[in-house]
Parts: sequence; structure tokens; C-alpha cells
Amino acid sequence: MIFTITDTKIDRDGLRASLLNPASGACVMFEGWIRNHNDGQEVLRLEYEVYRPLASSEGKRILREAMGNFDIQDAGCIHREGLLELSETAVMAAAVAVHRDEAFNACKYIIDEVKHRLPIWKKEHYVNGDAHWVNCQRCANHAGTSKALPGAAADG
Amino acid sequence: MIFTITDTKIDRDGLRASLLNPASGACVMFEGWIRNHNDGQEVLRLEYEVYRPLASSEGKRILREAMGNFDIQDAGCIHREGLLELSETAVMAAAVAVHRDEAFNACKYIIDEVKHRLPIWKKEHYVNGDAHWVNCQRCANHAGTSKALPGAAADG
Amino acid sequence: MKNIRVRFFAIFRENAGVETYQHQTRSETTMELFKEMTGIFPGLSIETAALVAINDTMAGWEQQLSDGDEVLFFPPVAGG
Amino acid sequence: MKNIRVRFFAIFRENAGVETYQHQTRSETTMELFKEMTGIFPGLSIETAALVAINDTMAGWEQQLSDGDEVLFFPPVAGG
Repeated sequence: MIFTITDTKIDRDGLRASLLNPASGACVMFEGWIRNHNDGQEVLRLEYEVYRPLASSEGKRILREAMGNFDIQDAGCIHREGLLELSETAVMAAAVAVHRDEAFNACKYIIDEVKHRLPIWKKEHYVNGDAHWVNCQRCANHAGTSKALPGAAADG
Repeated sequence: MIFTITDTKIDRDGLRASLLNPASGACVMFEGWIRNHNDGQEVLRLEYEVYRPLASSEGKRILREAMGNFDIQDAGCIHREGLLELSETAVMAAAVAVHRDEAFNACKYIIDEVKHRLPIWKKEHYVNGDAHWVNCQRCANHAGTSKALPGAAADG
Repeated sequence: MKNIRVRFFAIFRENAGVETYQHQTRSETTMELFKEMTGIFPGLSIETAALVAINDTMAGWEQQLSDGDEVLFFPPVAGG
Repeated sequence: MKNIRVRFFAIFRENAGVETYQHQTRSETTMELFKEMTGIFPGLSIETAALVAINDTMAGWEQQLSDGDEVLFFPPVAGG
């Protein structure tokens, strides 16, 4: 189980190699890429701010939850911080299992939780010179069930 | 859209590179690995027989279906044939999309269909010297809805 | 009588003992042809979820045969 | 009175204009403390799905404060 925050290129082969083992038959990997558009704006690059101490402990907790909730053999996740260019990998999550359904479900769980729970923020820098903190409207619904600020508006 | 049958190592980076584009924010990849056990037997290696003309046309059809059924931007799949050792990648499927849910669903669809529909057979060679063609019991249910031999027993 | 070329794959090939077989038949459908084959090749038997193709196109078990067809008998597939 | 160290992140930091703030307070909960902060830093306002942590552990908005706590105010997260 590897969870890492890094300010350099994500080592995809390294994460995969750490999970490879002869008892696993299925490996599901997710990569989040920096895309050139969001909400109708042309994106130039992204800036990730990470509060490492809590991102790291909460990230490891998510991996442990995935191991407990799904019949998988191992899982891992790496998240970038700092300035990222288009098409760079911002996050990679992976799970390995005997059978593929569990690997799919676990990988999806990890990335969903990472996006909702880790103290990570991104600022989009647009082609037109503007910049904007992304407030992930969808988080509202999810976080509303746990620790979100009460009374706040949900996703329209 | 790339679908390939190969008798050499699957080019994972090549498939990923063919899908990478600045409009996609999510990439989901599945790898099937040769594992060292199946149905209580210790597996030594696997042998894949592929009927290439139909595997190739049916594989491309599956990718087109994935493009039509899910909101994805591209998809690809590579399947090995011949003799494979433990931990080698037997198949890789991938899908890229703006949002991750569609990429997960499409990738899962591709690998499910590939396993059920492509004229590919595997023979397991066991540590004890036996060998055995795998008859994928689960296929029975699935194929039963389309072109499977009528009257055949379904998965117990 | 129709002239049909039959091909067996994987365990079907091993059980029949041949890979291809040229056959004159009165069978109308792929299913009748397969049953005929189990008479000719005693090792061959009906398998759960077997598939059939005609001339490199997936077919059904009630599909009609034509003179000159190549019929491919696939045991249950197991890719991935 | 409790001695509390407050930290703001991302858009909260930009809106407050400071990253850390040492504060003497009668606030009992994280929620009361946040409301107090919006009085001190006019740029700061309540955000949908904001999160709070105390001493590097995720907390709730009704959680009690203790003297010496470090309280972290997180705007809605957006990882990945």
C-alpha cells in the first residue's frame, strides 16, 4: 500500500511495479489528466495546493478502507502538487485483485474519496489570463453526509 | 481506436500514448495478469489460442460499441496470444473521457465483452504437469442471451 | 447436398483430432451440422456456451448453411 | 479564554489575506470560531462544503475547541 504526494512527475511504472504480484489477475489503474477546458473556459495550466500532513494520513486511510471494503490484494495512489501543464498526470490510483470487478470497484472508490476528502485545492489558470480556485460543486452532496459546513447549498 | 492481437509483450506505454490528448481528463486502464492459481490449482503458465481474423473484427466492433454507448473520447485494447508466463499482461483495455465515471464504465464494458465474445481460448498448464482448457463457466449466462448453444447448462 | 468446410478450435480440435474437415452434408443449420460432427468424431461433444461462425462472421445455431460455407466451431471462449 | 492558532488554505488564505492567525477566543466550537473569523476578515465568507481539522485530524463543525488547538479551515477540496 503506497500513498504519495509528489512535486515531480508521477512514477506510473513504479506504482504498477509495487502492485505486481503473481497472485493477482486484475489490475485497474486510473489517471487524472490536466485537460484544456473546464466549465466552458480554456485552461492553460493547473496549480495544486496540498496540505501534506493531512493529505498523507487521509490518503493512507482511504487505501486501508479500500482494502477492507473490497476483495483486493493491494492498492496505491500518487497525487501531484504544484504547477502542472496540459496532459500531465495529476493523480494516479490503482488496485489489484484476483478478479476484475473488485479491482474496478476499489479503484473507483479510491479516486472518488481522494477527490472528496483530501485537503487538496486546484487553481485553474485560463488562456485569457484569469485564474480561479475550483470549488468542485459535486463535493457538496458528498461532503454533506459527513463533515461539510451545515446549511451550505448543495449542487444545483 | 486501436485493437491489436500480439504475440509479443504488450506495449502499455504505446497504448496509453495513443489515447493521451489534452481534451481528456480521465484515463482508466485494465490489465489482466497471469496469476499463479485458478480453481485451487497451481498454475505454471498459460497458452492463448486466438482466431485472429474474427478476434480482430469483433474486437474493433466492441471498441465501436464502447464509443457509442459511453461518453468517451477514445478507447483501445491489446490482447496477447501464445505462451505466457506468470505476471505477464495477457490483455490491456483502456478508455479516456472528460469525466471519470464514463471512462470506468467503458473500460469495464470493453474487458467484459472481450472476455465473452472474442474467439480466444486459454489452456492452463499446472505445476503438477496437467494442462486444461479453461471454459469460463460465467460465459454461459452471458452468451446464453445471444448466440450460445441452446440447452447448455448455465453457471452453477 | 452442400459442400461444407468445417474448422475446429482449441478443445474441439483436440477432441475431434483434426483441425479442418471437408464434408458433404444434408444438414440445414449449424446445429444439425455440429450434431453430425459428434457422430463422425466420437471425442467431440456439445459444450456449454459454444459459439459458431460462418465465413468469419459470428452466426447462430439455427442459421442456414449454404454450399461452399466455411463453418467455424468455437468452444466456450476464455479471453483475457 | 482559549488560545487558538488558525490556519487558512487556498481561497480562504487569499480571502483572509493571511495564512495563520493567533487568536484568543470564547468560541466553543469550530463553527463559532469560523463565524468569528468572518467578522475579523471581511473577505472571508462561508463556502459550500468547507472542511475543518484540529491538530491535523479531520473534525466536525460542532467540535469543541481546547486551549492550544491549531484549527485548519479548508475551503471545498478539489483533488484529482
